[in-house]
Amino acid sequence: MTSHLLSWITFTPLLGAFLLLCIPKRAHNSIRWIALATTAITAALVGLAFSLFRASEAGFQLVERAVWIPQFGVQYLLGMDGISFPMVVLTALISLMACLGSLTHIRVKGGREKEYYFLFLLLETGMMGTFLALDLFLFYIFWEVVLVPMYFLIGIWGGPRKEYAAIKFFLYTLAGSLFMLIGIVAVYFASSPHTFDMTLLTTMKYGLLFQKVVFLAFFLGFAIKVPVFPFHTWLPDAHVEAPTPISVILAGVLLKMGTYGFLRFSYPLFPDAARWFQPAMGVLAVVGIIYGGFIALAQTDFKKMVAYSSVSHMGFVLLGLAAMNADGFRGALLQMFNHGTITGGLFLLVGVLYDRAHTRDLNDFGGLGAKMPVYAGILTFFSLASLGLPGLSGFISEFLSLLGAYQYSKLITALSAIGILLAAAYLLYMIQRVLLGKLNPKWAALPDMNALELSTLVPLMVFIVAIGLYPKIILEYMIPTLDGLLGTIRGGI
Amino acid sequence: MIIPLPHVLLFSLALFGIGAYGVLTRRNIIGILISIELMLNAAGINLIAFSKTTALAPETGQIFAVFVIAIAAMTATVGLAIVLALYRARKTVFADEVNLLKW
Amino acid sequence: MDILNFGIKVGIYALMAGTLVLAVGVVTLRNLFHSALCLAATLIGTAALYLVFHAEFLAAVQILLYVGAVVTVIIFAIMLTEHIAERSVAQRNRQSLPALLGILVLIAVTGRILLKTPWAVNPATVGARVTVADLGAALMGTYVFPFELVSVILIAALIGAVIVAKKEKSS
Amino acid sequence: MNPDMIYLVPLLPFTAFVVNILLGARFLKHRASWLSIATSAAACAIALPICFAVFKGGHFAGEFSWLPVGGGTLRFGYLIDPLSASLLFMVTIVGTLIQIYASGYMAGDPRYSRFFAYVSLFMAAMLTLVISNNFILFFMAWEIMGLCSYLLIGFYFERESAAKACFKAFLTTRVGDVGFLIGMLTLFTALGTLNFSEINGALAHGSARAAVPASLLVMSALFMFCGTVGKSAQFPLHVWLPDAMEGPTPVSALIHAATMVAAGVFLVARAFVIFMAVPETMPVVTAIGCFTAFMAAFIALTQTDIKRILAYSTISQLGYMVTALGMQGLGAGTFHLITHAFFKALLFLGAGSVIHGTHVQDIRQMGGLFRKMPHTAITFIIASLALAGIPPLSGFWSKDEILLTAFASGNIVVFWVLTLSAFMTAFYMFRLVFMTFFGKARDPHVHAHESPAVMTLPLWCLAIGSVVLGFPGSPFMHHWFQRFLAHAVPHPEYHPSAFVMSCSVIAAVSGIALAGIIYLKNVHWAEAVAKAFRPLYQLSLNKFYVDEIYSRFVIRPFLALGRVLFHFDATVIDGAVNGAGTGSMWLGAVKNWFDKNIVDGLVNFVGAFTCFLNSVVKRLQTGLVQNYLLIAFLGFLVFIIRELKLI
Repeated sequence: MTSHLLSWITFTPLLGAFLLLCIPKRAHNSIRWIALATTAITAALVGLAFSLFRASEAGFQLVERAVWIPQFGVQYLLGMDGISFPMVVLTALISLMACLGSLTHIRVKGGREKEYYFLFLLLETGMMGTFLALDLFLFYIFWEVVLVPMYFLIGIWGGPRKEYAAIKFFLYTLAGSLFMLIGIVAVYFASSPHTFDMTLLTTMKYGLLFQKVVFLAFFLGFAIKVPVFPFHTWLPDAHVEAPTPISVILAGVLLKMGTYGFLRFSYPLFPDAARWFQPAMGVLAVVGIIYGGFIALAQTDFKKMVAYSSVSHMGFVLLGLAAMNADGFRGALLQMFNHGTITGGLFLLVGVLYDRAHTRDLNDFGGLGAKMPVYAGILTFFSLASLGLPGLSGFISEFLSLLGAYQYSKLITALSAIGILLAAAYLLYMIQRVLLGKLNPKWAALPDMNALELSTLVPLMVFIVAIGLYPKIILEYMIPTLDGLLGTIRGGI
Repeated sequence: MIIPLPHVLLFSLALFGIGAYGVLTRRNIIGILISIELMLNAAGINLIAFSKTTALAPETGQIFAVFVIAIAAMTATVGLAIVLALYRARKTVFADEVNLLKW
Repeated sequence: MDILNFGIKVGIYALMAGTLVLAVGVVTLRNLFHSALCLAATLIGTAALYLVFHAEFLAAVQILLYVGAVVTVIIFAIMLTEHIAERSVAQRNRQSLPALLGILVLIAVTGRILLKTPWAVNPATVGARVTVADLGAALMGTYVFPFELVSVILIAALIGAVIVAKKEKSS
Repeated sequence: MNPDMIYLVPLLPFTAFVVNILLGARFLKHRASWLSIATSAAACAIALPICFAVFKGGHFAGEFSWLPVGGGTLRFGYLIDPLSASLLFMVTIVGTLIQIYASGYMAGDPRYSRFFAYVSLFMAAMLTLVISNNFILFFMAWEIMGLCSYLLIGFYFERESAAKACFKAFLTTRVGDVGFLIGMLTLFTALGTLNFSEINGALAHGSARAAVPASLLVMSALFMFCGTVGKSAQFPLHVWLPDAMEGPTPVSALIHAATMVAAGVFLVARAFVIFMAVPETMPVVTAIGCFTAFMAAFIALTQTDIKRILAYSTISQLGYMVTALGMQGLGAGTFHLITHAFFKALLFLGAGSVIHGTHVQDIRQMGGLFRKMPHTAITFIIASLALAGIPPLSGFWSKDEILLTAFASGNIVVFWVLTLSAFMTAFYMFRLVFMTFFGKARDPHVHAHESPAVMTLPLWCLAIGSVVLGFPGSPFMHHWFQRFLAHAVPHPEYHPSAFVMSCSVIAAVSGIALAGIIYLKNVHWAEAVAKAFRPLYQLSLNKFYVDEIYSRFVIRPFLALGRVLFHFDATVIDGAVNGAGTGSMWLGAVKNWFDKNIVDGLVNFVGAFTCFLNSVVKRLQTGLVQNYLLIAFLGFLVFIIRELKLI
């Protein structure tokens, strides 16, 4: 099993999905248990990978290689390094939590559980594959595999405007990935011998103009996924309409695929272009941070507020990437992980409230702190983590991003710091409207959180506190690879 | 043979023609069935006539005439069952009122 | 002898003519009950013709089966549906003229062929007498397969008729 | 004694926090306070020997690796030097006393255990801040204190005013914190370290200092000072502190008087070497501190809420400290910080006792409480005298030190402004005292009673502290405290001046006398003055209109900007996306028309022609079985006629 561990991690959800197809539609309990067990087994396999992964090494580990389409040099090539490892852990964790969250939520939404969990598990395979694939062709396939189940998950189980949101999400992302496909093909033909193999492609050099053009093509694909400022409008719609567990996946994992793409492909393949685009990325990052923050401030819809806060927080990832130094990269990668846990948790909390009150209008709540003390405590916890309270994980990554960015540009950093202020403003404003003040008598009968809901949030909280208090536990897995990447980029000077 | 074979054949031909005319013109399905019986009889007469004159084995024609009678009985029973079913469903026994099978 | 022969011949021709007249009545009478009666008479006429050809067994079968069973069934059916077949209702459809013309052409054409064809009459056959025993041996011997087939078809027809005619469960 | 034991000092209250927040509501209930007090007392017991060791000249430090940054790592640890020892001493004692008091004050509150959980977390954070050896840990603790402040101000969150106040407090201090963060980043960029001793090492000597770009240092010093402005409620970020009085009174005493707000001053003291390295930043500090001291005292003159008066008084006194630090008076500022912590905590606790006894907060409803609440009244008056600066109470010595610093360093304007503020301080404090404890009871509905011993005992303890703590810095002990601090950071010292002392005493006494005349003899001068100087009176009453200015020029524009950007997002950016969609749809429509009319037309023609043929041919399809039979029959006839060549 360990010799093909990464394949197992990638395809265990798919096996579970096919197993689900053999279960009768009405056997709801079996369906739920199989889905849950599959995500749990996948998480356990990731745990096994954790024990095998050697933190101090920079290169790819647990590599699997097989010839797939020899005519085009396409390989089945999986591997894990310090960049993909946190993302795989995050995917397993968030998937497990989202699956737990689905247990009640999808039942409430009224059935079709078999289809739901089938698509859910298919999605997990896609995400795992995206983070593990080292062959550009394979990567593109997994990237697109993610898209389809997501479309259906939003379009079938979503809110009132689900069709619009699903189509928008699909078209947006597809448009981006087409540019990426062009980029991939361009890289293939520019390499000699023609190959899609990442381990070989990074050793090759391309002309600056070629780099710029292809970097831009990749950038469009990734930037839409992140989303970077002008390409972000799919995000609020998709988030608001998607069912809670899918919002969690969307925010927790899918957004990271974009920034992961930057680290995995754009930077090592086109280091010169990356430096050329550095100012632009910095500016986009800071615009995203401030812009997202301001818009989040104006929201009255709880979920939309969290969605726009994602735009702002992902800006910090981009900021760290734009810094192109050790601190920036560490901050960016850590922020990717932390944003997944924190915003995932926030979406789960929105879902908890929505399941009870059937509204997300912030102005409609008030005084829930007295009625639901556990919920209030956990919501405050996640909000504080999101606004970057020291001692919780969000602070570390934002600090590292800012520290990195400061060495690149003082102005950009100072402006980004306004984003921290805005985060505090919109999150506390939310808390004030939801938890504090007089209790709206409408909500006098709301029950507090149950054990299942707690079980989806407590593991995330453990990660948040652990990383917040002692970030080395996860940073030491990232640092060798990131330093190696930095060496690659600098080597091009 | 007391009378020449062609005369018998002409008789059966006439009987067949009369039956065919009935099949083509009777509105009542039972009438059509009756006419079919006539046509089958004509066939039986032919068989007998040939078995008495031109056949190599004299009993062949008679045996097939027996078969024809059996078939005729079946035709009558099944046909009449259909008529009854039709009558129950459509309250009619007229063939030209059963025209669902058209454009 | 000639006179006797002549007389028999005249009788046979008269029988054939009468049978034809009755047959015409079968297809033209307005009252279906009458035409059924005519059919019975026609069938008896045919049976008589069978006797002329020395097919006594067949004549008996004709009368027993046809006249006794089939015609009875037909009369039952007529009675069950009678109030439809009223006098006032037209009993013939609008294609009687083309049908008549067509049939006359058929008779003319086929009759001409019949008359022109040099029939090879087998004298041995003409002289042979077929007994009921011969028929039974042939049925159980040479023709056992068609015989069994017919019996199966008869059973199928019987079951089919019952199913088709059976009253549907009130739906 | 192992100095690493110092880690336990913040860890013990933190344990209390964890236990209380998880188990308190269900299992501990009213026993929650015991745990908090016990851990706090234990921290005190561990900290005090270490403090005394430092007072005798000791110096402790220790650290461990925490966060990998750049090429190296950030190391966390503790640093117990004279500065932190002084604060450690003050925080553990005052904190423990206030918690004892709170166990009585909060008795019967439905969220009793939650209160003590928050207070324990605060204690843990404050103690971490005090003993931390670098700016990152300092900042983390600083932010967690802000969180505790937020949670405790909003403790009675069912009240709209409390909900608004905690939001305002957190956000306002956060503005300063962002500045602090940027300052820290700048400092790290300039020096490559955030460790206090390493910063001292880098900046203490001229040669090393010359290697560091001065512009970065100026930037870092000023940005860090933003943190102080926010946390210590200096102008223009002082607006949150008066509103913070929505919290329970022990919290006001602990967080918003004695410790957390003093952390801002402590930050300047910690970063003193940086300010000293770039002295051009000092006037900014002085100006802000001095203006705050004056403005807050001026506002306090007209306030009527007992806690708000004390809040403005706190702002004013913090202004004194900041001013002192701005004039390089590290000793004076820190000295005032310590003494102020004791008597201001005492004042708040006394006010809490009054509120607890009377259930009102407006001093116009009080009066004649001296008889009914003697312990509270006596300790309150002691603290007021200390604050007003009456010798030989502690406040006199520390305030005198600040005035001396101003006078001797040549900042004459500052000196006179501060003296005027001292006069106003004495006046508003005794206005408060006289209206509350003397005269006749003004509101017959108020039935006052003395608070229980668990509350009055801490009052007396703090009163003793308020009396005696001035002596270590007084000439009687040869300014031991100032010299003690000078061990850590060298800074100028001045000889005592009789002129300064007499000015200070005259200001205090005249302020008290004026208050006595107006509020004991009921002379209606106050109204006359208010009428004569109406604009000034309005200015004071409306707190310099700072809140209104913020509301109009900061908050509303921000919210409006948010809405405008949201609109922009929905119409322009999303509109562009939807426009692209609509464009393709339009293109689709054109193509659709072509398809429908040209391409489809051809297809449709074929179809229509077929239909036409059909309409002709279909007539054969009568559905009449006899019809078909006839046709078949006729066809058969034709066939045989043709086949037999009959025609």
